[in-house]
Amino acid sequence: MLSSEEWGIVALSLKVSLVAILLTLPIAYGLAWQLARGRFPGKVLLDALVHLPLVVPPVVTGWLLLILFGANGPVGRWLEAAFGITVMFRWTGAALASAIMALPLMVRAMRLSIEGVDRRLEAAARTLGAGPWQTFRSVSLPLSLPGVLAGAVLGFARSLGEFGATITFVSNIPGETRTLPLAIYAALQLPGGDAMVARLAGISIALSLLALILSESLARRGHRHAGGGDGA
Amino acid sequence: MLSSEEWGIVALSLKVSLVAILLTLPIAYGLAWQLARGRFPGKVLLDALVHLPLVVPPVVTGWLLLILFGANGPVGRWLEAAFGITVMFRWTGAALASAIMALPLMVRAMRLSIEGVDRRLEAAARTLGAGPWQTFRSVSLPLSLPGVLAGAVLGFARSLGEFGATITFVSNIPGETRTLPLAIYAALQLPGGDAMVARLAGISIALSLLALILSESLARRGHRHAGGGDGA
Amino acid sequence: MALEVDVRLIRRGRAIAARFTVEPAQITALFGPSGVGKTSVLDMVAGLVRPDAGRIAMDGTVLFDSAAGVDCPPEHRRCGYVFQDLRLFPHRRVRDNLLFAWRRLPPSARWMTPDEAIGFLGVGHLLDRLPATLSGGEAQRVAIGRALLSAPRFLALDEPLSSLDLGRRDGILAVIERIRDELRLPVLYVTHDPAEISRLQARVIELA
Amino acid sequence: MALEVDVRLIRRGRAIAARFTVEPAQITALFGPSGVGKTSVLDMVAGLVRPDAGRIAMDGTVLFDSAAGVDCPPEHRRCGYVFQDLRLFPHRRVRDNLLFAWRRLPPSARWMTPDEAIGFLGVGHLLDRLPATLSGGEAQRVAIGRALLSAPRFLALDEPLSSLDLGRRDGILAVIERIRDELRLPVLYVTHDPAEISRLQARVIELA
Amino acid sequence: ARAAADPRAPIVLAAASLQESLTAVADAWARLGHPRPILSFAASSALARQIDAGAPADLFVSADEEWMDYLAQHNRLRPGTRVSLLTNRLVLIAPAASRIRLAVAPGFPLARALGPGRLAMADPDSVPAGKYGREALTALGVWSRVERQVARGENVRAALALVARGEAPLGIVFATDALASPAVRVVGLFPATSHAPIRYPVARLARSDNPEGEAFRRFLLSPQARATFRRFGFGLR
Ligand SMILES: Nc1ncnc2c1ncn2[C@@H]1O[C@H](COP(=O)(O)OP(=O)(O)OP(=O)(O)O)[C@@H](O)[C@H]1O
Ligand SMILES: Nc1ncnc2c1ncn2[C@@H]1O[C@H](COP(=O)(O)OP(=O)(O)OP(=O)(O)O)[C@@H](O)[C@H]1O
Ligand code: MOO
Ligand SMILES: [Mg+2]
Ligand SMILES: [Mg+2]
Repeated sequence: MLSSEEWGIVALSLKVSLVAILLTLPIAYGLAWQLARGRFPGKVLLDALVHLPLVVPPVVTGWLLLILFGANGPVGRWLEAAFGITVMFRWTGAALASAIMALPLMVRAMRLSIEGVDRRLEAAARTLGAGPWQTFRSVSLPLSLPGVLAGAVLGFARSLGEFGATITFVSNIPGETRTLPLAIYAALQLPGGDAMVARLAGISIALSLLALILSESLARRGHRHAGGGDGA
Repeated sequence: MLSSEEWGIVALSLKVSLVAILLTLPIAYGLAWQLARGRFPGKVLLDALVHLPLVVPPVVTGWLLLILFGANGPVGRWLEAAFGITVMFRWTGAALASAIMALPLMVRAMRLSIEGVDRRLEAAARTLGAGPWQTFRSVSLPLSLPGVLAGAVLGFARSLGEFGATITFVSNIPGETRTLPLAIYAALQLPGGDAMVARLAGISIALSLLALILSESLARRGHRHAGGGDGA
Repeated sequence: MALEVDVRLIRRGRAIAARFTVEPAQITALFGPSGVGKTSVLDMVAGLVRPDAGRIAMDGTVLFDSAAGVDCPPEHRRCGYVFQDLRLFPHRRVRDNLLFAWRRLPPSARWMTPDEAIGFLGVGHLLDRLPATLSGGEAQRVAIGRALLSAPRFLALDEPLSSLDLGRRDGILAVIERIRDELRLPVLYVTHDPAEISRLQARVIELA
Repeated sequence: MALEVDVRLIRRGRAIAARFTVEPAQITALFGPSGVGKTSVLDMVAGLVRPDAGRIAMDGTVLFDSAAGVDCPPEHRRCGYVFQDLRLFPHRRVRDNLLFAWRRLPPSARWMTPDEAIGFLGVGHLLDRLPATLSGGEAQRVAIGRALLSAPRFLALDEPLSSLDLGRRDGILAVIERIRDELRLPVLYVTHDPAEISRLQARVIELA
Repeated sequence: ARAAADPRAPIVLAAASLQESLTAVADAWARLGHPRPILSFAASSALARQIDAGAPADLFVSADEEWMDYLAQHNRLRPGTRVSLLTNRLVLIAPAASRIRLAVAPGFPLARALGPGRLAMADPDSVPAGKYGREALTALGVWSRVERQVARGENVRAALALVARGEAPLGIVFATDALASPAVRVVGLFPATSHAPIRYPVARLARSDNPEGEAFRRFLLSPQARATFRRFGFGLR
């Protein structure tokens, strides 16, 4: 089936995307919550900031990451000095780039679901002795789960396809940052590379199909519980 | 403020994104509806197909568009012969690329909202004499409007930032296909281009901010009506 | 204008079956303990739930017949249904909820004016409100008005007065009686209140 | 264990004001036409709506005092609230709705077992269901059970029996009476039914 | 029908590394009273694929011969119009502030000079600048020692940016790229014998029906245009 090199690329892509999404999930939810419920000055600004990686072309995002997180960038220098962490030219950098590109999609989906949560149910939980945090955990969060799931799927897919920011930020290093899109891109540059492009594109399509089927079956389980949509 | 060349780029970007989103909106809604409500064989496949432009790197999408819609491609040849339409190297091609890249985001957001529509309300409309189409128009569609809006915003933002598929499909032609991201990319290639990059990036950020503020104020108007979230 | 009902349905292993005819100008009360299937019968009559078997006919026209394969969609049954869970359209103001069906009707089909409905329901001060801001009884009155203004050929009222005070109840019952007597419509009525049943001189169908 | 209530609120230009004390082992019925503000008073007592001014105290502890700036959050008021619109958690099965508060309580605070509640409410066969599949009366009984199993220090019941048949009503009223008498809790009760009021020997507070 | 007095601007597709120089040449052409050519810069590969798909353009300037051969095989070029236009050299660069001294010669200690750092270059598998770079390092016998440290840029300018920002201590780019950036310093020039000659061919496309395309192609070969290219560091054929 797959050559060992292709397996390596697939494994790396999955690792990068999974880490990116899992780390971003709570942050995205927090942002979505603030945007849906919060009332604070500068909310529109935060909203714009979250959407930025979507509007600005990926290459520019990669360039900004380079400036910030590079060994000579302010954040990069600090990370290195404080924790000994380097993201530059590392798969962690690829995950960072993917995460930032996926963030706006995740936040939007989650926000949509949070806005759909019936606040009367939260009030009911409070009268039943659940504090704000318990109410969140037992009512608000599960009722907004469809959005979390949709956000995770979108984010994961976006991560799997992320190219511009990654190659600009962490370059294309086989075994370290060469994810599927970067490998496909490289193949596209070869005059006779069409067969390899088709093959690698096929792999990424298969991966996303698997992810989708998985998420759909998760959703089907979750959705029966979410009520609202299930009339008599 | 802006030079006349920059105005031209901004106007082109807006034209491309607006046309892309307006044309895609009904298609995206139809797909979202089918995915949310439909029960047919191959639904997962359709779902995967819709997500494809998200997973596959943009350059590959552009390459596929090139193969299909190029003057030598099957669709391109047919469009040319039947309607005298060429999309290659035209702003219409850029809009097509943007539309396809934005589609998955729009469909997901809309689907999330459609799944949240209380079907008991649709049943109520039916007993009040509204046929399936009228019920859709007066109940289902307005109740899923938050998703339409979120989808349109996401899609528009994604369109404004679209780069990889566009440059691969319709190249970087000033005045015709050179949208903001392509202009930024060109500036990035110039060693002294940082100032111009910053300026153009600033413009695209400002544009997206405007779009966001607009959509938020639209949403605020729409949301008061959408109920659900507004408890006692 | 008689409404003939003969339906059977298995729901969660529980058999729901009913067979009766509501004559014109007659009120038939469905009576029975909670969960016995009263709402399910109304849903079947209105065309929202498909019976496993049976036949429903209004004034000779067959609305549903499992044997003949007839199943008239709800929008053609002209059933004025007040839902137990109200189902007001949350995105439309009270006025638009009330006029939802009325606006679509040809003037000749209408048999009640909005003003009349707004008057006896006492919802004039609520017209610009969204349903989320209504009290329980206010919402119930709007639901009644919406159903009556759809100019139905028969009524299905599912505990329509459950959250209303006695004064209001009286006024609305009087209107229902007038509709029954003047328009000679068949009325299906679900209630747990024997007082309502005797006041309406309803024939009681006991479900079990 | 008396519940002292003195609240004022302007809602949509309508002034809602109430001042009364519910003594332990006493049922106070809030009575008045639809939209007068009964639910709003319960919401204020439960801590869900903030009064414009006033004071609420339970057994000497101040729950709300606009002058002193005290506003105890709802989760600390221990009010067993049966909502007019039920508000069952749609994503949780009946069992989990019933035990929502109960599971969190220290055993010493509990004063009713799930089995007891399930028994007199007759919801044993519904435990694995999701709320969307319940009939109106079934959902209402689950809402009552959920509130009672939260071991409240006082009850706020908003038309809790409106969709129940007389048999069920009787059983549940008996339990409420037992709770009143044995646990000596103050009970705030909203109803439109004079029969319930006299059966419960309730003191009537008429809102207008 | 178009009057001869109303010529259309030709569309020119060109490799990204020609961005500054070709723009200057087009400006000069426009100053002579011709419609200003429409220039579209991208990776040679992307452009070649567009041409293969039927792009309605007039000229193609590629950064290597391979893609031009590819198009010739697919009959996308107008016979007799292909000319090798420019040449370039390959250089080893370091950030302007770097003190690295290194003579580019067979077996030179590139790996030691890099230390733990990365060698920035365009993708050696696909992008022309990278392919030449690998060929040169292989010829000099150091490729196997630095191969694992290569940071592959999407194009040669991306590699340039990595060195200019100090993220990579060394990089390999075209001489013209190094000249364009004040933030880098040329450490050494690769011997012309260490890699195949770097040539930029130009050709008119088979689909081109705009005589201005041919006129501009001829202008590219004129002494005036050649002087401009030379100013940007290109060699001439
Ligand atoms: N969320 C809200 N926003 C604004 N006004 C409200 C809201 N909820 C209720 N009201 C208004 O406040 C007033 C009191 O409502 P409340 O629900 O307390 O009445 P009620 O006495 O419980 O009536 P019912 O017997 O019909 O349930 C009514 O005029 C109602 O329309
Ligand atoms: N959507 C549904 N899915 C599955 N079962 C349902 C659904 N709705 C109702 N049921 C079940 O069908 C039976 C009949 O319900 P129905 O709502 O008709 O009762 P009802 O007589 O109207 O009761 P109530 O007086 O409590 O409203 C009940 O056992 C109920 O749990
Ligand atoms: O095609 Mo290039 O000019 O080596 O990036
Ligand atoms: Mg019922
Ligand atoms: Mg009320």
